[in-house]
Amino acid sequence: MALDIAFYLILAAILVSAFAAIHVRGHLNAVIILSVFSVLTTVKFTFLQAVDVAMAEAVIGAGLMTALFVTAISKTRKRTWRAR
Amino acid sequence: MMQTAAYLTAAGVFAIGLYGMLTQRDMIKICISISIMDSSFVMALVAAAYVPGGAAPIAGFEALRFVDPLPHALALTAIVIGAGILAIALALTVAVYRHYGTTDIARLFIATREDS
Amino acid sequence: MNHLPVLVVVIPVAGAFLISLVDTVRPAFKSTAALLVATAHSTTLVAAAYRGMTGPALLYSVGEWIAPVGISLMVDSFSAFFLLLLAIGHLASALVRIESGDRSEWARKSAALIALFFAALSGITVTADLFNLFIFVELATVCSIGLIARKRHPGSAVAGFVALMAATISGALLLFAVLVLYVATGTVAMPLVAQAAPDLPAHLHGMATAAIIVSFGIKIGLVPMHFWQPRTYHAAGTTVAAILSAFGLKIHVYALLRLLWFPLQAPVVLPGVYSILLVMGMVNILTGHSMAMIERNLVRMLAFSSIAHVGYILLGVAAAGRIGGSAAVYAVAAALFHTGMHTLMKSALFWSGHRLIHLSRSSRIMDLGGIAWRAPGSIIAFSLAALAIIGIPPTGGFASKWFVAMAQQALLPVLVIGAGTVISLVYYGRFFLIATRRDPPDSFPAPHPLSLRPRLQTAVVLALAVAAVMAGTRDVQVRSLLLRAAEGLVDQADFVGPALIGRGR
Amino acid sequence: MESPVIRVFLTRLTAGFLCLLLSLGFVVLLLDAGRHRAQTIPTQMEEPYTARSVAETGSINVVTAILMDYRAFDTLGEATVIFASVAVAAAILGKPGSPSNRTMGLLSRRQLSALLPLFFIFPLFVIFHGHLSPGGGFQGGVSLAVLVILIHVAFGDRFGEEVIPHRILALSEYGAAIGLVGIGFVGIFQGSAYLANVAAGFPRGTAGTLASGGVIPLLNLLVGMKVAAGLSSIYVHLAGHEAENVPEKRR
Repeated sequence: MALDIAFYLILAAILVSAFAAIHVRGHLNAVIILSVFSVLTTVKFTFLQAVDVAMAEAVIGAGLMTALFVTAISKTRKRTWRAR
Repeated sequence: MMQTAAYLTAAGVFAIGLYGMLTQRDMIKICISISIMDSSFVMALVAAAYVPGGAAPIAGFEALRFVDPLPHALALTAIVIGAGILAIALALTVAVYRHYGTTDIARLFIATREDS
Repeated sequence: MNHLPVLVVVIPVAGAFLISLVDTVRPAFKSTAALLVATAHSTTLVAAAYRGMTGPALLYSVGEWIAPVGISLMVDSFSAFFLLLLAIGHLASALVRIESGDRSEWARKSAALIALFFAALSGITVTADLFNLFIFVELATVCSIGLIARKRHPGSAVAGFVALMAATISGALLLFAVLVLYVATGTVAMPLVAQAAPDLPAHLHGMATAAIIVSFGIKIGLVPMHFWQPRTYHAAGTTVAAILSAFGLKIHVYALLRLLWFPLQAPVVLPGVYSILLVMGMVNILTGHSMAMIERNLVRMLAFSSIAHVGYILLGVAAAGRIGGSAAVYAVAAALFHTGMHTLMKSALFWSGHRLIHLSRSSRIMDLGGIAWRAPGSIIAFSLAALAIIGIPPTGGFASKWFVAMAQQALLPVLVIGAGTVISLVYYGRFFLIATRRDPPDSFPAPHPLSLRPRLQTAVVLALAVAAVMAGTRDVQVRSLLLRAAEGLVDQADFVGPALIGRGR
Repeated sequence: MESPVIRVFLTRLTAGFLCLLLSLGFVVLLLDAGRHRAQTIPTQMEEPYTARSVAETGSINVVTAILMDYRAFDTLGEATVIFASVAVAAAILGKPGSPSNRTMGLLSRRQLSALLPLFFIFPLFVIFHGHLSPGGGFQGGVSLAVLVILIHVAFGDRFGEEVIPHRILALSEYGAAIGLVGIGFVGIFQGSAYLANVAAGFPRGTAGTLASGGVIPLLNLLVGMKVAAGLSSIYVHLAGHEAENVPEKRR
């Protein structure tokens, strides 16, 4: 039963983090929230017995996509840090 | 019950992603929305596969029932395809910023109208 | 087992990998490799189409796993017709795209991307599995975005992004339809879904159909969803726009028809959908032609004309769905005839337009004044194709429009077709008059330094245009081919039968 | 009366409402579809795969059996999508330019260089045990790509370019892709179908051991290599993209 409650809490957290990822100000914040969203999704998938999908979501959503997003964001900002 | 809740979450996530894609003007934010929308379909596939009391589809487990493995395979494929498309979207964003110095899609429409 | 159905997909995929490898190791041989791959693929396509046209439907189980667990591929006479179009397309676009000396990253990748694009289109045509169809649709999307968004042209990245957004929504709807059908029937194999489709609850069936129509409607430019197409074609440039419009669009039309008739069983279960398609077809014709008339840019004009001609195809299809029975075969044959004709005409128009635009370095119609005297071969091809696409009597374009009009039961669609013909006469005629103006401006700008091979290109374009014209006079030979293809769509026994035999395993 | 703020707010409200309505419709449809299936198909028939995959393919992980054997053609298509998106990203962004030399701090670099060999154990395990435990070529390949990105981020792009040159990445991607397509032809030459596994004479082995599942481990390895090389070269293109000619005024 406690497991069920945890599952529903995670579902709520997924919705909240998805909403926040779109509405939060600042690109980097949004991407960090997006990776939190991915991690929560991973946990949800393990609850639903989808272990392979959970692993893929963890690696792609939280790992690879975050890296690509951060790189893209660093390329689309005005050159403050690039003055090397 | 768990399945219904999972479907509802997937639908909510899909609504948020679609809403973001339609209303955001910033290309990075649109990319984020696309990513969220993609994962909503993965969630729906996984929810469709769920069987109450089913075990993960690994034949080594001793269980009476297993969850349906086919949607898991489809979901994996969908995740990877989504990642590929998202990478292209990011590449396009970076290329656009290089030429126009902005990632605001409404401004870009105005800027590219002069070309035609 | 006959391996042609899978070779049709695998050969260009392997070819694309090989082209990339050759390009990295020995860049000089890239064009040769691309041409070889195109020739091999076209040969395979023609062989598969021949088998599909003459014999019973070819069924192929990848990995020897039959329908419920594995993926089946199928070639019947209907898909054989589209395989023929693809055979023309891959060879012609490889010939047109032989370049001299462009070393940019886009030019390096485009040969592999074109091969992959045609691989994806062949995959869409042969697959008999819903999820596999989704994968190939996405592959086609990725390749087309790569072809659109080239580096030289800054606006094209924006157009590519818009196309990507449209494609995302379209892909989401297709995936949703596949998901609903899977949850409802427990399978993604088309033959088994087709078996279960008549028993589906009406609202499930209707919503899955609607999702599929909207999804492919975005791809083929049904009118409320066409917003991204002219911008995209303009940004893509004429060479790529020809590939997207003449071949990519047709295969998505094929996928829509195949899904409506075969897994969804729409003529039996949901005949009302064809009335909607009829209205959409008429709206497409009127909108496309009138937008093309007020357009001042050659490429965008041709893009809007494509939108209009999707309407003609839909009119034929809608008539087929509404009549049913043996008369439906004639209506589908008319729609297929127009599909084939539009493929020839539009690729000829775009590719001959390429030479004109290349010479004057502008795609505005006003800047093309007097250009005809500098590229006589191209303007002859352009005019021939334009005559066909307007529908002047002896040409193939006239014959196909005539058959589509004959298939209609009501007067209104016929009137719309007539109005469309008049409007297109106006705008193509106007372009012709401007292009052949007697007083060309004193100095054209110097042509773009990176040049395709003009003679080869003109020859290809002339061949396509002459084929489009001649098809009207070779009526008898063409008709038997088209009727055989249309039977493949309407009598699905051909398609369902072999798939169900293997089911017991 | 109508200020633009209110108008924007109302538009967004309508859009949000429509999206919500659409997605709720989706839920209703999916639930109805599930109910329909429960009525028409007996529950025993629901899982064609779980009961037979060990006997037919020798793979304990049923999802891997589906991905790499029953529906291997999907996997080929998916690997091709990755290949195409790498090509597209390269076409859009151009050749990777001069690599930057920004690195992490000295302390984290020291720690990473000690730990990095350990990090490679996980993806390799996932790839080689794809038919035995959760995971497979895709997951392992992506985590390898993430490790390559980590090397680039931690030790600077120049170092990353020296350790794993971009040309090698591209070549190994093409090689793995050609291998993936080529393995399919073994089935044809053995008189079976394309991408056939046991039917083409690959040894099934004892289920549960590392060398089982016929061609599945090999496919896992090739897919992993292909995905790792492809995704990390997307990163290299994205990171090496030069942003120098951004116009100053046009924002």
